[in-house]
Parts: sequence; C-alpha cells; structure tokens
Amino acid sequence: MSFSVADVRKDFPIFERTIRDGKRLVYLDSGATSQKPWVVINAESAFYSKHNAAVHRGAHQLAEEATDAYEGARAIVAEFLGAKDNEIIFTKNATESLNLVAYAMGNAEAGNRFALSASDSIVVTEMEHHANLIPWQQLAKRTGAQLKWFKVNEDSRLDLSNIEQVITANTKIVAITHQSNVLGTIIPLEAIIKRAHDVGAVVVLDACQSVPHMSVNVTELDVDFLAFSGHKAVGPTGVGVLWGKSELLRELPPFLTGGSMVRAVTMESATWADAPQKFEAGVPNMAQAVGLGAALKYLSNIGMDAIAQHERSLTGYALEKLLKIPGLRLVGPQDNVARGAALSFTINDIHPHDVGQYVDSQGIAVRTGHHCAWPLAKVMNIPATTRASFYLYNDEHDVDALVEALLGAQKYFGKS
Amino acid sequence: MSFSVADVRKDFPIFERTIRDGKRLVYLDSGATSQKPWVVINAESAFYSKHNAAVHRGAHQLAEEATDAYEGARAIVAEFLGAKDNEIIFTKNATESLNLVAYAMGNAEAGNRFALSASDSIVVTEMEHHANLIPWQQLAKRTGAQLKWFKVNEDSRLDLSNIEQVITANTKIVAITHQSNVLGTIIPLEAIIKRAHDVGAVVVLDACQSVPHMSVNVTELDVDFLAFSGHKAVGPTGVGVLWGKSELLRELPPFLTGGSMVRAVTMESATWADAPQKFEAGVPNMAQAVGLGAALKYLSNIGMDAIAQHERSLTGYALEKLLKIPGLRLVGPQDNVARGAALSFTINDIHPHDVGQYVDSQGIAVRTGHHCAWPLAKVMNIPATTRASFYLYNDEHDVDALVEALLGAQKYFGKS
Amino acid sequence: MELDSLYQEVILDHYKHPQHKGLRSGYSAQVHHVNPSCGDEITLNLTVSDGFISSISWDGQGCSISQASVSILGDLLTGKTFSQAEVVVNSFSELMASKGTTSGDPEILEDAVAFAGVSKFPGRVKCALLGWMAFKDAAIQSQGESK
Amino acid sequence: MELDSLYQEVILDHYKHPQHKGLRSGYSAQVHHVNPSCGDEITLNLTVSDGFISSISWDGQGCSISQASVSILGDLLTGKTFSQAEVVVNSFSELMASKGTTSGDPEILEDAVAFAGVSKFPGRVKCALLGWMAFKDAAIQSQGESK
Ligand SMILES: Cc1ncc(COP(=O)(O)O)c(C=O)c1O
Ligand SMILES: Cc1ncc(COP(=O)(O)O)c(C=O)c1O
Repeated sequence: MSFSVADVRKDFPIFERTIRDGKRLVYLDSGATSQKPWVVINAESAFYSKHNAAVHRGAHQLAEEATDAYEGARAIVAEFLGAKDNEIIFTKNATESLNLVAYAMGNAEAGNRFALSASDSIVVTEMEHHANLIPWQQLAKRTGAQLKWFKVNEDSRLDLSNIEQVITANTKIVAITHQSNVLGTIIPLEAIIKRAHDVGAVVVLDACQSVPHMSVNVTELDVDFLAFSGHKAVGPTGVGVLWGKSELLRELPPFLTGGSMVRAVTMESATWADAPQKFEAGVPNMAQAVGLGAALKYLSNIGMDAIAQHERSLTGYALEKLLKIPGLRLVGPQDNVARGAALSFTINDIHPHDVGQYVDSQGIAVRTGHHCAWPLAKVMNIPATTRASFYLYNDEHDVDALVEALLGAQKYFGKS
Repeated sequence: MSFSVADVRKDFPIFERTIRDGKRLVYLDSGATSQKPWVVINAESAFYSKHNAAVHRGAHQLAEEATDAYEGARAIVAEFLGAKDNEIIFTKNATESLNLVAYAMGNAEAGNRFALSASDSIVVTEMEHHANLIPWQQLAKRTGAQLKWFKVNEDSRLDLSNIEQVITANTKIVAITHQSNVLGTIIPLEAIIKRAHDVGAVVVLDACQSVPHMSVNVTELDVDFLAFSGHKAVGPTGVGVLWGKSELLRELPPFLTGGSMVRAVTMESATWADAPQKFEAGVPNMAQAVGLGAALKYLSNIGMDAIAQHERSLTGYALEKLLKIPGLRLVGPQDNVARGAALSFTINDIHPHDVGQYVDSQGIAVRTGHHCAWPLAKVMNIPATTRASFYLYNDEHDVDALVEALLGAQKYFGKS
Repeated sequence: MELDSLYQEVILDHYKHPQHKGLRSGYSAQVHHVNPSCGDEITLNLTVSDGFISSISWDGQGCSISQASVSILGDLLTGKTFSQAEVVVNSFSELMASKGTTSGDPEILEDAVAFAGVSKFPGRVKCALLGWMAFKDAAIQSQGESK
Repeated sequence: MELDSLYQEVILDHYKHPQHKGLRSGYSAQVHHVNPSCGDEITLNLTVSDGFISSISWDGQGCSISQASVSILGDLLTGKTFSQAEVVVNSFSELMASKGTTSGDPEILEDAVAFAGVSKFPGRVKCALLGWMAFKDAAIQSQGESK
C-alpha cells in the first residue's frame, strides 16, 4: 500500500529535463494538468503507428483493431469508476462533459424528465469551477429556471445548514464539485445526494479533482452523472469522460449531432442510436481514449488508495511547513481533514503573480490567479492566490523546495 | 512539383506492418481517417515529454513553453488557410466545429445578426455528411426556421438551376460541403457564395474532404466559416478546426462555457473573452493542436498543389481501371473533372460489406456503407457502396491491387 | 484462408438461395429492423398458431451474412414453441459473442454452427444478428398479443 | 539572474512607491479594465485641458509589473498632447511585443525601457499592458467627447 516516488518519477519523462538554467523541475501544478508517464505517451503513439483507423466504420483489419482498442479503453474507464461500459462517454475534457449534460437537458422537450421550466431550480455551490457554473447559468437563462447555490463558510466548507431551503421540491439538478480546485475542500456528498434524490433531482458531480487522486466508485456514491478530465489523471490532453446512469442516458436527448450517433436519417430529421454512441458524434478522439485507458491502468497498478494515502501524508507535511511561514495565509481548510492536496495561499501583500514568478525562477511550477473560480475569490475577498498542488510524483523535497523559495520571494520583494 | 510516394510511405510507420497474415497494407480509407507520419506522432510525444503544462494559465516556464507551442500551432493553421491567427478555433473534430456554429447561432438573442426566427431559412444540400446536416436540422427545429436544400443531379453534381428559389432573401445560413465524401464531387462555390452574400446569408463550408487534399485559401474563397478535421489531414485524432471571419466571430455568441473563455464571472452571469478564447472553454487539446501544426507543416513541405496533382493523376488511373470491370457501377462523376480522390461503387449485386471483407482479406482497407450520408444514398437509390479513397501515400500499385481484389471478389461470390 | 472460416459453404449456399424470403400475409407480428452502421434492413413476419411458430417469412437487403443468417433462422425456428426457440436464439447469441473461442453446439444450432467463424470478425457480428434481433422483437410482440 | 531582467530596480521602486495612485475627481474620462486571466483590475481617470493631458490618476490591484507600469505611464504621459502620447503608447506596445529582441527607445520611453525584460516573459506582457490599454480607452473616450 505504498510506492516509491523516486521510481514513479522515472516513469515520467518530463522529470529528465531541467528548468531555468539547469534547475530541478518541481512540478506543483497538477491541479491544472498532470504530467504523463511513458506508458501513456507510448499508448497513443502505438495506436497511430500500428492500429490507426476510423472506429465502428470500416470492414477492414485496422478498423477492427482500432475499434477493439477504443472500446477496450471504454471498458477500462468503466471498471475504474465501477460503472457499466455503455455508461461511459468520451468527450474532449470535463468542460465538454458538463456542457453536454447542460445542453442535452436544454434540448429536452416537454414530457421528457429533463425538461426545465421557469418553476424549476438548479443548485450549484459558491466553490464551483467556472466549468460547473457557467453552463448552468446559461441553462437557467435559456429555460427560465432559477439558479441557487450553497454558500461557503468561514472555515472553507460548504454551509449545508439551509439544505432544505436550497434543494427543494422544485430542484431538478444539483451540480456540485467533489473537491474544490482552489480550497482543496472535499465535499461531504451523502446528505446532498440524499436530499437531491428525495426531491427527485439528479446529481451532477464535477470529479475533476477527485477521480485522479482517490478511489471514486459511482455505484457506491450513487450520483447520477460524473465528469472528469483525462489530462489531470496522467492521461492525454483532448479527452474527458462523462459517466451517466444508463436509465438516465436513455432519456437524455443528444448534444452534438452528426455521424455515428444516429439510427436513421432523412433530409428532414434523424433518430438516435443508443448510449454511448448517441453522445459521440463524429470520428472520436481514439488515440486519446486509448491513452486514457493506459493512464487509468497505470494509476490502478499503483493503487488509488496508495496514491490518496501518499497525497494525504504529503499534504500534512506541507501544511505544517507552510503554516510556519510568517505572513502566509492559507486559503482553505487549515487542518488535514476532508481536504485534498491543493494548497492555496497568499503571502504578505506580495501579488501571487510575483510569487509565482519568483518560485518559477527556482524551478518550481505553481499556479496563480483565481483558478477559474472567480465567484469564490470574491467570497473569500482575495482577488488571487498562489496554489501548489501535489500528485503521486511529488515528495517532501518538493515541499521543502517550495518553502525555501517562498522565503526567498519574501526577501526579494522586501517583506522580510 | 512532384514527390516520391515511396519516400512518403517511409514517413508513415503504419506501412511497416502487414495485414491478414503478412500481406502488404493497401490503405484506401483516407476519406474516413488518414494515416500519421512520424513527425506528427513525435510532435505529440515531445509536447508531453518536454513541455506539458496548462496553457494560458500558469506563470511558470513549462506553461510558457506549452502556450508558445499551442499558439504556434494556431499560427501554422492560420497560415495554411490564409487566415488571421485569432480566427482559428481548435475543436475536437469537424463535427464539433459545425455544431459550434449551429449551437452558437442558436444562442443568439434578438438583435444579434445570427438570431433565427420562423421566417428565416437554412440551406444545405442532399450530399451533406450527417455532420453538416443534422446540426442544421436541429437548429431549424429549435428556432422554427425552414430547412431547404439543393438537389443532386443524375450526373452526381449539385442542381443549381433553381439557386434563386433555394437561396432567398430569407436565407440566413448556407451550409455546404466543399467535396462530397461519397461521390467525390467538388462543389463549384462561386455562384453559391455570391448568391448567399447578395441576400445577406453566411456561408459555412464543410471542408473535411478538401483541406487535406488541395490548397484552400479562405480569403480567396470568401466563405464565412470553414470546418475541417485534423485526423483526415495526417494530423492527430481529437483535434478539428473552425475558422470564421473575425468580424463574425466577434458577434457570434459562445458555445461551450467554462474556464478560460470568460472576461468576468459572478454567481449569476458571465461575460466573454474575445475570439478565439471565447470558443475554447477548458484546458484545450494542446498536444493534438501541436500535432496538427506538425501535420500541416508536413503537408506544406510536400506542397498542397503537388498533392492535389498526384491525387488527380491517381484518380484518372483508377477511373480508367475500375470502369473496365464488368458489373462495376461508379457512383459519382464518371470523368476526372471537378472531383476528388474518393471513388464509390457497387459491383454486380454483391453487397458492399462482402466486397469490403473480401478485399480486406487481400490486405486492402476500403470503406463500405452509407458513409454518413444516408439521405444521399436514398437519392441515389443505393443502400450502400464500397468506397476507395486515395491520399499522398497511395500509388498505382494500390489501384492495381484493388482492381485485382475486386475481380477476386466477383469470382468468390460467384459473379464471374 | 481465413476468409473461408467466415464464408462457410453453408452460408454462401443460403445467401445464393435464401429460404423463407418473400413476406407472407396473415402474420401474428411484423417487425422492421435496420442496422444503422451499414443501412441494411429487414422486415420479418411471424405467424403463431396453437403456441407453435407456424411460419417465418422475411424480406430485406443486406450482405451475405445477414441474408444467410435469417434464412437459416427460418429453417431452425419454424415449428418450434417459443421456449424451444429461445434456447436456439440464446445459443446463437452466445456463439456470436464468443470471439471465435467456441464452435457452437450442433445439437441446438444445427446448420447455424457455420456462423462460428463470424464471431472472429467483430464488424460482422451485427450482420449475423440482424434477423435474430428482429425475430426476438416479433416474438415479444406476438406473445404480448396472445396474452 | 534572469529574474532581475524582469524585476528591474526601477520597476520595484515604482511598485513600492506607486505614483498617481488614488483617483482624482473632475476627470474627462474614467475607465475600468480587468485582466481576466489573473483578476487584476484598474480604474483610470484622465483629465484633459486645452488639448493637453493635465492629469492621470488610478487605483486598482495587481502585481508589481502592472502597478509599476501604470505608475510610470502617469509620469510619462502627463503634460503631453494626445498625439505625443500616442507615440509613447505605440512604442511601449511594440516593446512588449518584441519578445526580448529590442531594448526600447530611451528617447521616447524614458524609464519605461525598464520593461524590456518583461517582453521575454509572455505570461507577464498582459500585466505590463493593463494600464496602457486602460489609458488608450480613456483617451478615445475623452477625445470622442471633446468633438
Ligand atoms: C464531408 C465530411 N464532413 C464531415 C465529416 C465529419 O468529420 P469528423 O467525424 O472528423 O468530425 C466527415 C468525415 O467523417 C466528412 O467526410
Ligand atoms: C474542479 C474542476 N472542474 C472543472 C475543471 C475543468 O476541466 P477541463 O479544463 O479539463 O475541462 C477543472 C480544471 O480545470 C477543475 O479543477
């Protein structure tokens, strides 16, 4: 139940390079995108160089092999999530996955369970990433439905005290993040899911920051839709996943229309194939899906519990070290309880852009800004933060390097 | 102005493998998807192994390098099409590009030049691929606009005799293919574009089958939007392009919403960044865009005119050989005028699936079916055809192998 | 030659001389199925009397595999009860899902074991199943009505 | 150290002691600009009298680069005519687009040549330009009004 970070780092070619004139790469920006192991890079290359053809379409050997590879990847994703194969839809990223659900619901006609009207409401939270906020704002605008939200507490947790007022009999959709990409806060889902299901609403989970970092089983969780991005889970860019319960995917109208998603077509109208094909129009991102399969296999081989455990202990270490820096304000849960390995902070009044630039000069990659969660920044009254986020290839040396660089930044900008 | 096919084939690793027990691969399915040269595969791998980071977001060296690579790819695409950089939008495939335009227009509110009402019409043709038909059917359905279309002639050309009745003062959109993926017919665009612009309509060009095969310059053509897929142009899967005139992109509402496409966001609403960012929500398909850049550079180095010339002469050779086969009926223009290198046909009453299977057993990859243009198949009164499509890596040996295999199929199924 | 494991003699025979083709009237159920990936279509009429499948007839267009498959289906299932037919249908479906790992039970499938080779060609399994899926639907319809 | 080519002494000075900060009333034009990628904001007031820029004042939050840049802008452009200011603005924009290939014309840009190093950090160019874009907008507004 544990692994060697040194061995893991050997699997990732990017750690063979150096940064800013020979410095060791300390990559603390996995919350934005993760690095990729050779097995993933090679899986994509092998698809192109050996089996490339359009899936589901040709009656030739390459097309058969490509289809096997692509559908094999779907089976891997399904197993990883504890889902059925035909519940897995490949998208280009989590943003598309979430837009897919929102637009498809918007396409529902009267009588369809997803059809929304002015008397319905959609519930989100103040800590959503823009990708799980704006699509719902737009859906609300198009349908007249009301957008409501849970607020964030002083202690960076969701305020669920008014759950009965927020999720009501009129609520049709509860769209919620599993883990905040800014605060690191992990959301306790049980009460929210129970309340949503009690009133007949569906729960859409933005699992971008959870699926790569811990074991997530959709059947145990009992959510209704779940979205994540391959590129944050050591997978390729250009591939995301939408999972949905099969009985819901059956009723959900399609989103993108075109080839391979139809049953029959005339000049005037079309009917739809079954899921998942109904939601995968056009020639898919085949090599990327295959790469994502390789990525999830890689993660499974190491073990999601071992990865979660590793990140937890690294977060504990980082919290201890960071909170000792005078002038550092941690934005997010101060303890190592129900939180992931994303640590946002400010230092004195040094602008995060300047902090980021300084630590970059030391070979350390962090992220600065509002992290695509602008409303949260306003709630916290901080226009921007610096965020360090950890993954399986990080260790205590990386934390030490960060702490040293932050002290250096204080000196450089005259704050110590 | 010419190149060696033997040299080109060495650039594509897939030709090092064999098919069905040691047979030489004869790949005649580039109309569905093309093969990839090493330079493209390596460009993707190099991005992952050396420069991978989220673009536009981080203040660190990797993020800078990734942004340079991604924006550099955009500039390559722009130059390839004769467009401006900020007119190039990366999508996941042409299907998404076309859906983007259709959905975004559907998002236009009264007063916006793209807002459609029941008095407006949208014009397509009978030879559209589903990807350039169903999105418009759906847009028409959502807005009440009327869907109209040009018919296909006996000689597999568009019937433009009634152009004044099809494109009228009420027409807002003319969505048309540049080259039919089934018939090979190249559409004469000038009269259509002129008529469309005279009545104030925008022209959306499905250039999936033209951009990979000939020089296409959007400024010279004077269309308004253009879509193509990377994977058909020796590029990676998972990346497509939408080009649009900048003044139109300015007015077009966004489609996918989320991170990186906003100007400002509150819990209630959001405002949008300028194009192209406005249309690229979420972490983009960075490695794939970079791969597409490498692909278009590869094609440019060989020369689009040389490629078109090569395909033309190969098509001439193939037409001559195929039309000599007794029982073969070519579906599409019978001469080598204004046609591309996609040849669809039937043989006796052998079902295309059986033809495809037989030629596959000889190592030859062709495509069979309705080729995602079902209405066209009905017009031509042929449920399915066999299609051979050529590209820069095909030569006369490939044509000879096909002809021999077709004669073999006739024998096998008792038709000769 | 691998191709011959797909196109067994029996299959090509049924393709060239399809049985039960041409729709008969007086049916208990009629269904129309389409294979969207290739456009193949089939209409199948099913007549039931006294709990027995007394007639299966069909028309449509498709490849040798789909035509031969429904032709053999007609031979196999005519005269059977629904529960007897179900055994055959299930056995055939299993064979099609086997990816070439089994050769099929000749006691149950008789001539239809010729389709064992099809299961090695994933692109063709849908062709072989087209008529069988149509039959399944027709059986449900006609049983629904007789209740 | 490369970092020092970005954070020139002049820049850090202006950052620590920003000039023209604090909005003055009686302005000819007021604009508010935001850098959406980092959330930095600026409000800029511009006063024109007799065809000269008589006062520039601003408030906002942002990184050292954006704060120093608008601070220097105030120094440079106050007292100039719009056509004189335009020369400076264009020269600064060119410098920012130069990717480190030029060092800027000290005749025109004076202290602002300190930003030459910023052009080597593409992620920071927008920061340096924030105040300048705001000024451009304000200039258009106030000139529009005076017509
Ligand atoms: C003419 C035409 N349009 C659109 C498409 C759709 O392209 P894609 O499947 O890559 O989105 C294709 C190819 O499948 C095509 O040939
Ligand atoms: C919580 C959360 N949701 C959604 C997204 C959007 O993911 P992507 O940009 O891959 O679509 C991200 C990452 O950027 C995220 O952290």
